[in-house]
Amino acid sequence: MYYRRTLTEAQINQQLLGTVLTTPLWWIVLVSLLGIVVAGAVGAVGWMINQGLGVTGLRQPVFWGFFITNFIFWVGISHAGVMISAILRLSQAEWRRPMVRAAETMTVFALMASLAMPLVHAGRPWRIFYWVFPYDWARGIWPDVRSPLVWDPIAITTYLTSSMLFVYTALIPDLAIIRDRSTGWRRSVYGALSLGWHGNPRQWKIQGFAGILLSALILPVFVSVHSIVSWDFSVSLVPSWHVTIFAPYFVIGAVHSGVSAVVTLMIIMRKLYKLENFIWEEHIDALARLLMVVALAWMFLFWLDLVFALWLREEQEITVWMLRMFEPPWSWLFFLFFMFSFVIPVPLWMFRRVRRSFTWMLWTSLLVNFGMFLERFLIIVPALMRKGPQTFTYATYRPSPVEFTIIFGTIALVCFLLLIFSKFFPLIPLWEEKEGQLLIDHVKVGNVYVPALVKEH
Amino acid sequence: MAHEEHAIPQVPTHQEIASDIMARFQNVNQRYWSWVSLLALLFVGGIVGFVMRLSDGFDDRSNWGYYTATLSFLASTFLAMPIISAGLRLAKANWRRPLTRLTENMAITGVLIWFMLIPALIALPPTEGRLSVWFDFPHWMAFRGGNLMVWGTVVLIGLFLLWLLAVPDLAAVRDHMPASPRGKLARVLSVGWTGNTRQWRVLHSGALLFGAFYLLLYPTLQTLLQADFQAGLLPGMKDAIAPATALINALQGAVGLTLVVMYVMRRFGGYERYFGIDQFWALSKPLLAFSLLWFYFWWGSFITFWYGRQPGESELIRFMVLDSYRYPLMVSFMLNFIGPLVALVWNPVRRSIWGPTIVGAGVLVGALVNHIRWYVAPFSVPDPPAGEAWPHVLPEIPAGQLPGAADALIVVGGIAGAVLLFMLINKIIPVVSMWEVGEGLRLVKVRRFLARYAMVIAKSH
Amino acid sequence: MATQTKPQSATDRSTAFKWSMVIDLDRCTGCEACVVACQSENNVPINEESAFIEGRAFEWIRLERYWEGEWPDIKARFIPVLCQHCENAPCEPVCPVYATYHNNEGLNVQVYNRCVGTRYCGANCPYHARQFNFWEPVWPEDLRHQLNPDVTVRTRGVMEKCSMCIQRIRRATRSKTPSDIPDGAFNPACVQACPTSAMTFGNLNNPESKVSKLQNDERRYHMFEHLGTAPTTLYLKQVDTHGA
Amino acid sequence: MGLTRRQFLKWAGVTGVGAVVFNGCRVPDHEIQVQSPVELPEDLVTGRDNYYATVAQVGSGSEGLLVRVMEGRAKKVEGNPDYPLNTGKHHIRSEAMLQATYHPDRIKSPMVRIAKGGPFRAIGWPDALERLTKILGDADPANVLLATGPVRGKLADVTKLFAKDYGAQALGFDPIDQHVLRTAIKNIYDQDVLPDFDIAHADFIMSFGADFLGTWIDPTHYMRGYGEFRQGEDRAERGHLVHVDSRFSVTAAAADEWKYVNPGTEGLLALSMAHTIVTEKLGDAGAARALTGGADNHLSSFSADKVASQIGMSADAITNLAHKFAGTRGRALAIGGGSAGAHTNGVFNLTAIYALNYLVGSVNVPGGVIFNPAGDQSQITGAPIRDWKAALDAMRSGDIKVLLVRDANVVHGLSKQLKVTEALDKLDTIVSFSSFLDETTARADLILPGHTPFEEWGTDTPDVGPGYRTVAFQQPVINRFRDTMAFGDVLIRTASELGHAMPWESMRDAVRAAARDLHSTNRGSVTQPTFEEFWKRSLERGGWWDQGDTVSGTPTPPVLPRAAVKAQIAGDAKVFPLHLVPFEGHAIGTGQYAHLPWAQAVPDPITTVVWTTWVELNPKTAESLNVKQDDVVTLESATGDFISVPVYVNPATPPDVASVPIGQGHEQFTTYAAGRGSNVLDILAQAEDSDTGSLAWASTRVRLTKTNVRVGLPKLEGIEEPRQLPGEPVIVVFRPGEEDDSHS
Ligand SMILES: Nc1nc2c(c(=O)[nH]1)N[C@H]1C(S)=C(S)[C@@H](COP(=O)(O)OP(=O)(O)OC[C@H]3O[C@@H](n4cnc5c(=O)[nH]c(N)nc54)[C@H](O)[C@@H]3O)O[C@H]1N2
Ligand code: SF4
Ligand code: SF4
Ligand code: SF4
Ligand code: SF4
Repeated sequence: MYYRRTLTEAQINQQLLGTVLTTPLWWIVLVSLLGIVVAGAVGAVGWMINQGLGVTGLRQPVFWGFFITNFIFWVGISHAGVMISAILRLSQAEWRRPMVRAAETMTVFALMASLAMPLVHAGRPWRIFYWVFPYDWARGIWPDVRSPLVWDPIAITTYLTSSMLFVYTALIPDLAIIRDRSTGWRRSVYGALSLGWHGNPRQWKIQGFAGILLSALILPVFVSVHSIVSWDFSVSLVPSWHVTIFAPYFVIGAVHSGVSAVVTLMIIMRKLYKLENFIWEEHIDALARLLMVVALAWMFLFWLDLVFALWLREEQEITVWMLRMFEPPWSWLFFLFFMFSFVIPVPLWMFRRVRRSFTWMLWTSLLVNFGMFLERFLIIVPALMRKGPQTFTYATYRPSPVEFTIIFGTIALVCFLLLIFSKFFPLIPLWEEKEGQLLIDHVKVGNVYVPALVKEH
Repeated sequence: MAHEEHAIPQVPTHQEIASDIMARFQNVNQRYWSWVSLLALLFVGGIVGFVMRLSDGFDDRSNWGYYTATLSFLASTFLAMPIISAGLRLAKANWRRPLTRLTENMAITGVLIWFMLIPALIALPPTEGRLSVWFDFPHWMAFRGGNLMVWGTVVLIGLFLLWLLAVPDLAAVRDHMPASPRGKLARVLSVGWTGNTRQWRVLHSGALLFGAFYLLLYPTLQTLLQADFQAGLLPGMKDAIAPATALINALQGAVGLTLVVMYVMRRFGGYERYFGIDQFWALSKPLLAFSLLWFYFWWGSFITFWYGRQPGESELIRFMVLDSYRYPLMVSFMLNFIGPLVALVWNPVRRSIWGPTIVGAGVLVGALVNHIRWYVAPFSVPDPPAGEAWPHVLPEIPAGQLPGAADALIVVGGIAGAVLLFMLINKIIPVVSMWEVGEGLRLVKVRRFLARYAMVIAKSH
Repeated sequence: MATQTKPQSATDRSTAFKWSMVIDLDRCTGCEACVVACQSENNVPINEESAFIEGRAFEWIRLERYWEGEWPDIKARFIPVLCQHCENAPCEPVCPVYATYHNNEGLNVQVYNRCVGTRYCGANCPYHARQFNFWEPVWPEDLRHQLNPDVTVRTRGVMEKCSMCIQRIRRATRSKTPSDIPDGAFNPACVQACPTSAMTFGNLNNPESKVSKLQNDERRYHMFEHLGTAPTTLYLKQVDTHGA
Repeated sequence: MGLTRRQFLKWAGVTGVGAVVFNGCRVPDHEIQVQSPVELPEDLVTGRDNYYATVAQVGSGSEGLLVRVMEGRAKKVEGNPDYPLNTGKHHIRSEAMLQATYHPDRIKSPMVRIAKGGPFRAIGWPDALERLTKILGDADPANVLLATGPVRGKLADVTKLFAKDYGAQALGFDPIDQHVLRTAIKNIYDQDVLPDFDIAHADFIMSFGADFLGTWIDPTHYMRGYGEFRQGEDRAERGHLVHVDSRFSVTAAAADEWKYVNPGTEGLLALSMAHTIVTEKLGDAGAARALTGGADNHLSSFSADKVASQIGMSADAITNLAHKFAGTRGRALAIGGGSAGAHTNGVFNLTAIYALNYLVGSVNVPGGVIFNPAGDQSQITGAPIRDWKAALDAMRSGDIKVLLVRDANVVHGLSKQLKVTEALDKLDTIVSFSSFLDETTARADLILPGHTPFEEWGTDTPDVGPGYRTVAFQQPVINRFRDTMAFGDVLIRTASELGHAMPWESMRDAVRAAARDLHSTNRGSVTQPTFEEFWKRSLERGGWWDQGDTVSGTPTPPVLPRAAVKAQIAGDAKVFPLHLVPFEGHAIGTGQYAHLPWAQAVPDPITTVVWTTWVELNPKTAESLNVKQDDVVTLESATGDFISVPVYVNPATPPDVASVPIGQGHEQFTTYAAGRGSNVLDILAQAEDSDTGSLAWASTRVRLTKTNVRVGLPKLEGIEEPRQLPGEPVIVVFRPGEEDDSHS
């Protein structure tokens, strides 16, 4: 139980700064391997820009494919950060402490990966500024604010900026600790970054306030981001996209995949960085409970989506769903999606043994994200394949090796950046851990000690 | 932490609490009876209104719009109340303890609501040729039977929870006032409760299990309500988010109602000790969240329709948003979204008794208006000529419908009836749970924290 | 939403013209003269065999063939499909850069040098009217001599589609008033080529034009009317007197 | 090697990281140019253009064209609205002719081969002409064969005169010739030129095997009529079309009723209908008497009961058709040709079909068959296969030593079975005047490349005229694009070098001479006081025509045969279960347009397949043979020859038919045609129509064997068989008398 592990501040410093102050061999190997994959993907992007989008599997009418899938996938993952940090912070969930930093950082990197996707997806990415910024002052033509594709960059860059602020604000006390433990140029860099932090009460108060304020401000952004992404679809006329439920459905789905990704990340981190003293079964258990609630809500919305999609009995809507659910290979993907992101993990999580097993949780959380990638894919592609009643133009889509390379590249990129990050900053906030140690207590109820939280009265 | 109190906080004992609650429970005064009589009068008025409607028959469905709106308002506020206690219990929120019973007692209104459902179902056209979640289920009774069953199950689970969670307190009533009729009734209802470990275990797991059931079934009820009574009657209404919006609206209404009831109990019942700032403050947060979600869901559906610009969608926007039901929408927009947002973003407002209460009352009015918009509008859409399928586009946009005298009687009477039932049950089962509050006291300890004292509240798992 | 307006004055361009096409499916034989005429007029890239195998063939106007029935009681039905120049065009509001917009003559216009190639418009066009340059379009050097200098040659990464031969409209209407332009004085390439005269083009704001009169034909219909896109292109139903 | 910045970027692009640096972060340099924001399609300012009228001979069709020319380049082909046959419309093939002119693989100058089989070497025109004169001067004219594609107008005169004066034999070549049709028309109507059909004013059309809306004779002209036949503004009622064919062609698709009959029994069906009409006295009594020689039982062997099973139609259906044809629908018209004439009994079939028009009084009247005046008709038509077999024998025996060839691609257009290349190899010299290196030209020793139609002078007297005298003028709309010379001019020059000068100095001169004749009539569409003005005006109009110059009167019909001539189908039905029905490619024809990308890339209307050869099979047949779409199968005929083609499962193909388009299977003929598909002509049994010796190209049976190869058939339609969704039809059909099923 909680009281098993009480660490001194010195122990906390020592164990959490280990990654920053030393460079193990596995880190170098891993970073190099991931770097190669990323370089491969960058090459693929270059090749694609050089040759044209013909190198993808896209074709009329499947104008959107893997890139947009991947875009939504990463935006989804990015929802973990805020879910864990902001919501759990606001609701004062104690168990958030070891995961906030990693989750927020993952959010930032996932957002970067997702932002890259619409860019490489565009026919003329070098004209991105025409898209995001007003580009022709002489004629006064501005981007068309009616287009969700204009809302997207605004929402995502806002989210990215605020997430980075979020990470940075929470990093300051830890930066000061590193500053105090390093010498030479590192000392000056960390010194500059830590903005003269000395941990006096005024600084703590401002830092705490900033955390709460940012949490509250970021929440609407958090909801808006995936809602806007969902409106890319629902404002269209494409059958099965043009549905009102997409915004909450996407957001909750994003939380599902994002929190699962946090689980995966925590378990891997724990193993790689030997963080057994900080990441406990209880944490994973709490995440799994959260996931169960999220997954149930998500399934409710999915069910509503399906029922109301079919109930108008519109030919085209039914055609799309039939393709999605009953025609191979889509039916296979649908089956996998459904099994992986719901049917297998959720019942398993009902068992305390599973929730508290790092192995089980690693695999189930990975399953969820694999399933959620398929979910996005199945939302996009079959709908475009059966977009309208013109059966004459029905077509299919098979992603090309270039697209696969780029998708794997984004996965490698996020891992790569996380590893690099961990080299310079602790993945678990030291001050959060210390604060947690302070606030924890136990109440004796009958014969057992129940962990308790100090109520700020 | 900003608290300036340096004294050691006092934790009351279980005994203190129990006797205080019991005393209030036993006291049935004049004011109580006058309220009950007034409500009974209004309820009878409602029945008169209902009989007036009955005499017009069911051929013209538009007569039944306000009736259905009342029904759905009750189902969406009173029936959603047990969700608050079940949800908070699942989330192990300790501040819930004083207010769970209040919400559970509301489940008694389910009896009235279920009976009210029957005429509303009769007013619905058969499913043939019309959009319906029952699809082509062969028998025309499908959605009627189905609805009665789902609603009935929800009501029964609510009543069961009400009873189950009241058993220890009923036992206390039994032991306290064995001679009175209420005590005798309590004897029957407390089914030999002695408070042994096994009984407690059954009670706890039963509460969790059936609470979870309620949580799962209630959205189904809202889905049916939206599908059968709203979307199914509106040509072109393809709005998957509607049940979720209705659910949010219901939860919002339930929180609003809880706040208002807590306020009334404080003001007129002397329950200040139980319904304190903690409860108001804590409830104002979900209230704000539900208000934001209310707008978010509404907007999600509006923007989709607006962009779709398909004939069916444009006509519906005109009908429900821009034209016929413009004013009801504006009212509920103000009361269910703008008002709560503007008021509750401020911590001082949230951390007050009056703030959340006023917002909660506004939310209740907004929810009523919203339900009128939601259900009166579709009921005023005429059936297509016999034998023809329902169109996918509104053939014409019906005008907004104002309530007649009978409608007004029904709305007021319906609500009065529900409140009446609540007032009556409060005198059978104490409105504050003695055992749950008492249990909470055991989880609290006072500890020195830094330079002060702090309460430490345990969270078991 | 665009609304139909009548010309206020003969010189007011914004209301003088509203171009429309009417296609009589009962005349069309599926010969595809229109298809090649459009390719030639509008510098539509040559569709190599690979373009068809990849499913990326360019046809601003294409002939769709539908089967009805089984042998021997079988019918093949043809429909020329081009941009419908929807008044309520779903392709327009989704474009982030205004590369596709509605002009004041009722046309859905595509500006190639603005397009960044998001393909959103294409995903949202219910008629599959839009074609995307997945590859850089190439013509052998000699064949470039044939290219129409009035029409931009597109580059890789941009969307294109039927422009209603806007270059012809410009040429024919430049510094002219509507009264100077008799009905049928000029036609888009496809209309001009169509051997059966299945296609008619003209100005809807001229009540005397053929297209205006055909708007009331008993065989009139718009493709996918239920979508509410309000196409300007009108079809006349094919007549089936099967076995009569 | 001077790496430009642009190339550098390309290289950077393929080398990974560099790509992002140069192509991603920075913009490729051609993008740096600031594009004028004012350059909206709205504001485009364009240059000056000119339109020149000319004419194109598209197979048997004749299309008056206006070509838009800017800065000396032909930009667009448009129909000439004045020209009586196509009245402003035009065929894909006319349009695609632009690509012939600017074709990258066009022969760019005269070429000579030093040694047989060696490479070509470019030479100048004086040298080339000198070599030609020498070859012809040295040769015995009797050993020279001048082979051309079908030629009309002044060029035909020049060619014929050249051959006559020089003493060589001239032979026209067309893989599918129209001799059977010409003979039938001669037999039944006593006309030397093909008649016109007044489709626009007919009320009921019965067509046998003639894909007149697709590829037969002059589709653009017929489609002009068809549009009016359906929805003409002055029509009381929509016309009704019945099409009898062994393949589901474009015409079959357009027809109200499509009837499949056993291949080769079309004539039998016509006579059976005639029998019903005559015996039931439904038609013109006088015509009936003439056709039967007055004998009541003359046609009795064709009574519906007797022939129904042979035809593959029920007796009721036959009499029903006869009733409709002779019935109350107004003017009825029978048209026959195509596969109906491509049998060993072709002339019998077509004669019988056209005889039907007599019975309903539709001969030389509005809405019926309209005769064309013979007047200016001058043409070299494709010779029957019988003549070509003889010519090949003569090559082999050494009776022909020199072959002059212009657009007569015998290597591709004659079956492999005739061993054409072997015969050509026996020749001393081959001289080609073609503009492209087709298979025959590739075997030439000397090439004097000709102009394309937009670069040369000529006239056209349409094969099927509009019913009155018509002469079209062909003028160069641009200067020659390559170092070529008009075939006619080469002949005129060479003739004078050889010492028998023609009356004209050039083709232009010849055309002017023809114009002078027309001017002197002082009537018709262009009349001018002076010749120069006449010349200018008629060039502007694209020709001259005289609506007053028509053929009048109705000939007396001949007596019909008493007994049927049966079609001989090659191959035992047990071994070769499928009828092979070849058909002309929609745009590439029998292969003469296969080098034009537009013609190749325009989807076949029925199957939407492009760029290749395929075999159409009924879904049931395909299933029974265990083949699917995209499976490659071999088709083998009784001759033992076979081709490999992918399957297109076509729900409209009759179950015992395999139909294959003609036109692909080129080994040469530019990069666009070479190595594509297969040549179905190679497996046709070389049977002939018994009367004319024309190729009976529809009289072969085949068997089909599945191979293990699958290909992606290039086609426009998507991955599913397009059938309309019941709720949301793309094509709404109006069924008079039924409830309106549109959703408006
Ligand atoms: N150094 C220098 N530069 C100058 C000028 C100068 O005086 N000195 N003058 C400037 C001026 S005023 C001008 S107008 C420009 C002219 O500049 P250009 O437009 O380059 O003119 P040219 O080089 O005379 O001809 C262009 C090409 O057109 C080809 N051509 C000839 N006839 C035809 C035809 O019928 N159709 C087509 N499509 N092509 C044809 C010719 O073979 C030649 O290759 O140069 C400008 N640049
Ligand atoms: S047909 Fe398609 S491209 Fe054309 S205006 Fe309509 S939506 Fe846009
Ligand atoms: S592809 Fe071009 S025109 Fe279409 S939405 Fe994107 S930027 Fe606009
Ligand atoms: S109107 Fe012009 S651009 Fe449009 S399909 Fe016809 S020819 Fe092509
Ligand atoms: S040219 Fe005319 S008849 Fe031919 S396919 Fe096009 S629309 Fe139909």
